[in-house]
Amino acid sequence: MSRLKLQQICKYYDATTALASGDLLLESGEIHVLIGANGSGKSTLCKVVAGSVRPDGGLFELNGKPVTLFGPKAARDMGICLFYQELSLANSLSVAQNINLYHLPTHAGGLVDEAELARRAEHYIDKFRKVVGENFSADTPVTKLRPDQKQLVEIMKTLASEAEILIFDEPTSALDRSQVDCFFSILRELKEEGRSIIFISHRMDEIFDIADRITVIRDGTTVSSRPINETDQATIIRDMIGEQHETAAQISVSPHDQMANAEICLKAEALGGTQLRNVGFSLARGEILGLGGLHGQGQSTLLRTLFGAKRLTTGTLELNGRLVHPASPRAAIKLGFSYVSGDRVRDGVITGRSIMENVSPIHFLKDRKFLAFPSVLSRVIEPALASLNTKYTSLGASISSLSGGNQQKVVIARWLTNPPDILLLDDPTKGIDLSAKSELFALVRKLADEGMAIILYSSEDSELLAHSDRILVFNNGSVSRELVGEDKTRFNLYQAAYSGAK
Amino acid sequence: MTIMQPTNPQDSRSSIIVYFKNPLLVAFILIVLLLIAGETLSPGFASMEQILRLLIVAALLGIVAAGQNLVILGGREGIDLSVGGVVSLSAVLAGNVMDGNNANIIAAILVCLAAGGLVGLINGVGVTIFGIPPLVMTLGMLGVLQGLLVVIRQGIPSGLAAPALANFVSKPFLLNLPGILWLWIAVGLLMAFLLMRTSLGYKIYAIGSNENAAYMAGVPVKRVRVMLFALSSMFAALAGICILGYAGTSFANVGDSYMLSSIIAVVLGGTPLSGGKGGYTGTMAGAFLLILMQSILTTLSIGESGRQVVFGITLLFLLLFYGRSKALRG
Amino acid sequence: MKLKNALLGMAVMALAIPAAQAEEFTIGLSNGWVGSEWRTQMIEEAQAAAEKWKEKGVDVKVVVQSANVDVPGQIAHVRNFINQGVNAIIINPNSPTAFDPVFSQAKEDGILVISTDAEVSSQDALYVGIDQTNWAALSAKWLAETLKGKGQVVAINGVAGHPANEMRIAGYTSVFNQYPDIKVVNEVNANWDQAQGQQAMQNLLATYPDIDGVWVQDGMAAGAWRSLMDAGKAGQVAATGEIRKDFIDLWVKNDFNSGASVNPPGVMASALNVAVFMLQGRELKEPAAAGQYKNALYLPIPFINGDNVATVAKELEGKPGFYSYTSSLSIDEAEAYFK
Amino acid sequence: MTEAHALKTRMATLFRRFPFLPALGMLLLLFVLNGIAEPNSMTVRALKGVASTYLALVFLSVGQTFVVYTGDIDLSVGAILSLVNVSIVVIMSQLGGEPYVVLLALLVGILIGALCGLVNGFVVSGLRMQAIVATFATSILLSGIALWVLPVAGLPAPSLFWKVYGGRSYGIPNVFFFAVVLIAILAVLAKTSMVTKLLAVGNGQLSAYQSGLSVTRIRIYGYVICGVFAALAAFCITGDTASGDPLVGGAMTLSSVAAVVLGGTALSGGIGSAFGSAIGAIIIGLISSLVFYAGIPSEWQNLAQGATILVVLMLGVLASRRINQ
Repeated sequence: MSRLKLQQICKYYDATTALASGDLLLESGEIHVLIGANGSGKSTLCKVVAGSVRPDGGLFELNGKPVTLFGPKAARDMGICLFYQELSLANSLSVAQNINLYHLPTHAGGLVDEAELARRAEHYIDKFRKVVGENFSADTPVTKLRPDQKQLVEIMKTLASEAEILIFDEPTSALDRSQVDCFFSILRELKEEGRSIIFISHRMDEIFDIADRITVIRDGTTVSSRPINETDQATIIRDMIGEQHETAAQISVSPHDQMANAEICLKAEALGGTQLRNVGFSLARGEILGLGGLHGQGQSTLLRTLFGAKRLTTGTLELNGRLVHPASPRAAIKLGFSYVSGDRVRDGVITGRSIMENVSPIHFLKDRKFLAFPSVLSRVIEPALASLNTKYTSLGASISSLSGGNQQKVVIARWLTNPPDILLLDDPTKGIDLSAKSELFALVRKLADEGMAIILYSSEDSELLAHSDRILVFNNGSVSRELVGEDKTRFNLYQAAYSGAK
Repeated sequence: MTIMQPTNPQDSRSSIIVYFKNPLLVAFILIVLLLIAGETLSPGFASMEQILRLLIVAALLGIVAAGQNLVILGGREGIDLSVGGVVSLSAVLAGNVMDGNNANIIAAILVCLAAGGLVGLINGVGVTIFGIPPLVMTLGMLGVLQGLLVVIRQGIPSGLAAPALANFVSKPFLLNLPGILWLWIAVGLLMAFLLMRTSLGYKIYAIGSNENAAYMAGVPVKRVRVMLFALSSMFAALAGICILGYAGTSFANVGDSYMLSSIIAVVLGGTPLSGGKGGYTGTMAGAFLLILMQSILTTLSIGESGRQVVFGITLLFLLLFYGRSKALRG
Repeated sequence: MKLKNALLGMAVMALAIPAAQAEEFTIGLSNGWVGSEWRTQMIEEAQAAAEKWKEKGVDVKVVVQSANVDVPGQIAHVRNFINQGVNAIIINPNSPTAFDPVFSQAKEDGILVISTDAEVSSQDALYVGIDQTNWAALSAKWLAETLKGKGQVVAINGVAGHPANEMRIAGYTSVFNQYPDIKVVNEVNANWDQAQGQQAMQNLLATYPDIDGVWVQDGMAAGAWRSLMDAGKAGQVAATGEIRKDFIDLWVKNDFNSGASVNPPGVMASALNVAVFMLQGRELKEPAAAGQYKNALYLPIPFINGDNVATVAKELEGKPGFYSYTSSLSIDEAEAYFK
Repeated sequence: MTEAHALKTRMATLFRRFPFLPALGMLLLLFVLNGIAEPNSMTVRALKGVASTYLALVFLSVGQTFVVYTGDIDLSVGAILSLVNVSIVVIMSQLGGEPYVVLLALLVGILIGALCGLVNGFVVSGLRMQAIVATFATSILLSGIALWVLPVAGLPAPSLFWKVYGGRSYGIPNVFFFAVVLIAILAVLAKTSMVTKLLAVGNGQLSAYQSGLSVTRIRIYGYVICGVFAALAAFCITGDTASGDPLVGGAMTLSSVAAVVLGGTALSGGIGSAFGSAIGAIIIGLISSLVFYAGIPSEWQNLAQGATILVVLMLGVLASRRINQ
């Protein structure tokens, strides 16, 4: 008898199907990886299990008995706890309060037992003591933590549930290698204790590191479920993308040696700011400059600084031989910069508004348009969307009706209405399915070939190696090594990233 | 995180409900129902003249609500509690400048719009540059405006509306409709054009929906928001001038009742207080709905406590249809 | 303590020095609502009245607290005056009963408390002003007589639950009850807001197209008349009026069939004059014992109707439009109330 | 350099633990200014006056805070206050002023407050209406009921009631005891798990819900606590005014919101302190006294008061932002 059995779970939102037929069998003492392209329904399935999404149909059995959940609280009481991809932390509360939020220890009369609160919190913090980093203690408010620390707190909070079924929806996206290793060793311990774990990640290496079983979901339907030793990467990818996308594998890039004598368009010297130290580089037209290294070493900060969203305190920036100092994204855009973030919800998508409204802002700004007639706008917008192979029903449709990959395409199309000189890509494929990824990189290469200068940061090393002409390896806010030509290997990248890491 | 699927089992059941989720339609249905109810309770209520007179009153509220609508659309808890104060300030200023003389109308309009714009500018700067929550900033501004009114009224003569203004508001102007209704229609067209056919409108919705994404797409978020507050106060000032025409004279507490009713008109019109969606057509319907409701209550002989109880319950009932937040469980 | 000493000192001075020497009193004026010009005028007239005392050799110093406050806020006004050690407090109160405890405190400190415009229940205070019930009764009587005791009447009132409003309702109700053929078909509230009064009238006209009379108070009357004019009924309906110059001018110009009891903003000035005599130690001829709280000294209520409206209009010439027709007890008139 | 840094960190921790410190500073400053402008305003008697006048607003603002913790707002607190005020006065006048009747009336008052809070919580949280408009609607409803209970202001409260409120025990004014009791209640309440949960909901409803908290119920609790405090505020008002008035609370609602902001509580929820709101309420009172004591001419008093409150509100928001950044 399986611990958890899901059959033909479905969930609809108005006209869209989030989940068509989700099946899952979860055993005791198992780490069960759930994988699928973005928008395939993994998260929805997890939320159904954790009670935060109400299914529209299907069978849900816990320990052989059918159950109906009335919310996350009911799920918790039945021993199910979910790590939320978007985190579920109360920012102004302390780490300890967050870890214990569901079961606040109290004295008689409802007063919080501070000592017990701290003791319980320390128990879980201890498990990660070596990797939590600086400025982290039980009474630190969550708002003061770094993204990776927040993610760790969410992990601790999930562990503190001591639930029998633990679900982790992309728990490692902000973590570095050492943090992931620490987390994985804890997961293995939990497995030994007989807990059941569902784990979602887009990182193949992680998946093969931890999984006992892999279930693939495509278009809201479970398509396969195999023990780890009966499958391989190629099989999984085939299952994920279906038959029609046979070619969507990794692209190898021809070396661009001609870059050496190409026209330099951006030159940075001794850039400094919060999380940036003495960064210098030059960028040529038609070049894709990769930023590598462990997560959170200043790559994203550099891109946001160039784009004017973060303050540059020292250093000079020369654009086409002219000193510039972009003080805001608006100023940067006028100078010819553009920026695409992997965090679409925060930086990219204008939530709930139409596709047309999402594509038009840059056109308005650069062409100094005041009037906005849909017929005129669509002449600008449609080609941009078409060049990205974006799938949409109409320009007036809400962007929220699109899948993550298509949403990202819409955001990129925004820039293509008035092509920029420099494209800053800040982990642009985060949470995007494989076929969209390959389309996106093909486009990026095409843009580079047309003369655009591109800086690419990716949290996936293989992407970086495959698609950039040159890689700057970041370490603690500064560039520790530049990898060009034959040096540009996974070995060198790892060596530069890890050896310099503190 | 969802995929499109043209056909699914939900399609057939949802069509009627989708219609009822359209606040504009709900508002119009309610308006018709209320008119029928009014006519039943007191014959003559739904006569053309009475509807016209109610429309005039609704227009006054509607013009104030236009500005309120913009501020609310801009999101980030956008709300303007100072509109009532601006209405009073503008009515009093307009009365003083006009002094019952047609020749001074243009000057009065300019003075009022400038004063309103200035107030809105200060609101906007407080909200954007200093980061004061709009509710707090505009609440504080309301207190300042009330004080300012007392100062302004020291020894300044008159306060009469110019005859042309009074006629414009209440006498038939064109096609048997009073000028104020034409003004309201113009405001409606202007708002529709602004929101749907200009880049500024796109920017307003953008900052209301996802401010950070708008900022990263080069939208001058602060400038737009300051503009919204300035526009809000200017619309309130415009309404103040019209109210002077409606009442014939200016008086200090003329704007008091517009503070919360303008917000309710916006909400009844289907623009949620969270911003980023909705529009002015609904607000126009919402304004009329609110005036209609109050008017029916006035004519009921049930005593003031009864009227308030009925009004409160009706309002709660109407709010059931509008802008309720989504359930936490998806 | 300080105050008692001061009073004692003053008494000694009054005995020792001939009357020509300046007496000195500090009087606190409290007003809890600034929403209408009537209130501003009330304060200004009181201040002017204080100036007049200089000619009589009495130095009356006036301190004013006038702001939009809630009831606790106005109680704080009184406490501030007590702390400052004023000789008398004249208040236009936001509540009839809420000030009982604080007034008794003032009295303990030997401070004279007079309320005006709205009566207070405190036995430690005195009311000097018009009788709001009678004020309403006068205009109701005018309306009933104008209608020859027969017809449909609607009433537009101020804020429901407000004491002055309720007294006025009692006033007109008692009058209309004497005329069996006068029917009050509806009573609505327009919160003393002119625009709301105008809207209310408009709604009433739609519902009761054949009303004969309107009983309406204060600024709302101007609004109601505006609606009557818009509906073309100004000639057919008799309605009570109000006392601002704007309206009086309109009245004269359009020859309204109107009558208005005057609630003069000068009441506070009258109260001030009475207060100074009392501070001088003079005694009232008849102790103030009128009204429901038996502490009122009622002032005469002027009445404006078709006969004298032209005279009133002439008197108001050159005043701002929001200026209310006023009257107050002069110092000599006030003295007539004293032994 | 490091010492300065350590000091800064210590200060930051201090401010985070006691977010009302800036408000407290402002309060002391206002006391000093009032004292300079009018020395008599610093006597025990004058301070008793301040306490008994503003204790009602203090309670009301404290109540409002518990709703604001979750990011909601209650525009009906003034109406609840009025309703409780008239209800208890009517009960006491119907049944006589004996001590047990007074106690009964107080009990009923608390129940009414809690019930009003429940209604608000139900419409805002249960029916998911927008707090600003929904509580405005309930405020109209509740005012209507208050008018029905007591159609006109003026019913006196039994003497026992206001004599206790205005009296002294052991030579110390009773209001000071009430204030101390309030501070004790706030200190205890701040330690309850309920406040942590309210704050968690204020930080993000979805997050709190996903963490397994009963968000709907917690928000309703916030409104109920607020209603109970509004009832306590009504007792203070009844004690200070010794009468019933169906309109007494109307003007106090917005003041309570201002007081909450002055006290360093964010209207967006998730952060703040009820004690700060109590201070904020007194700040509002002291500003209007100061405007008078400073001798500002009457026609300028409103402007001076309005402008000062605006500036102080802005300073309050900026200060609390610095603390929490």
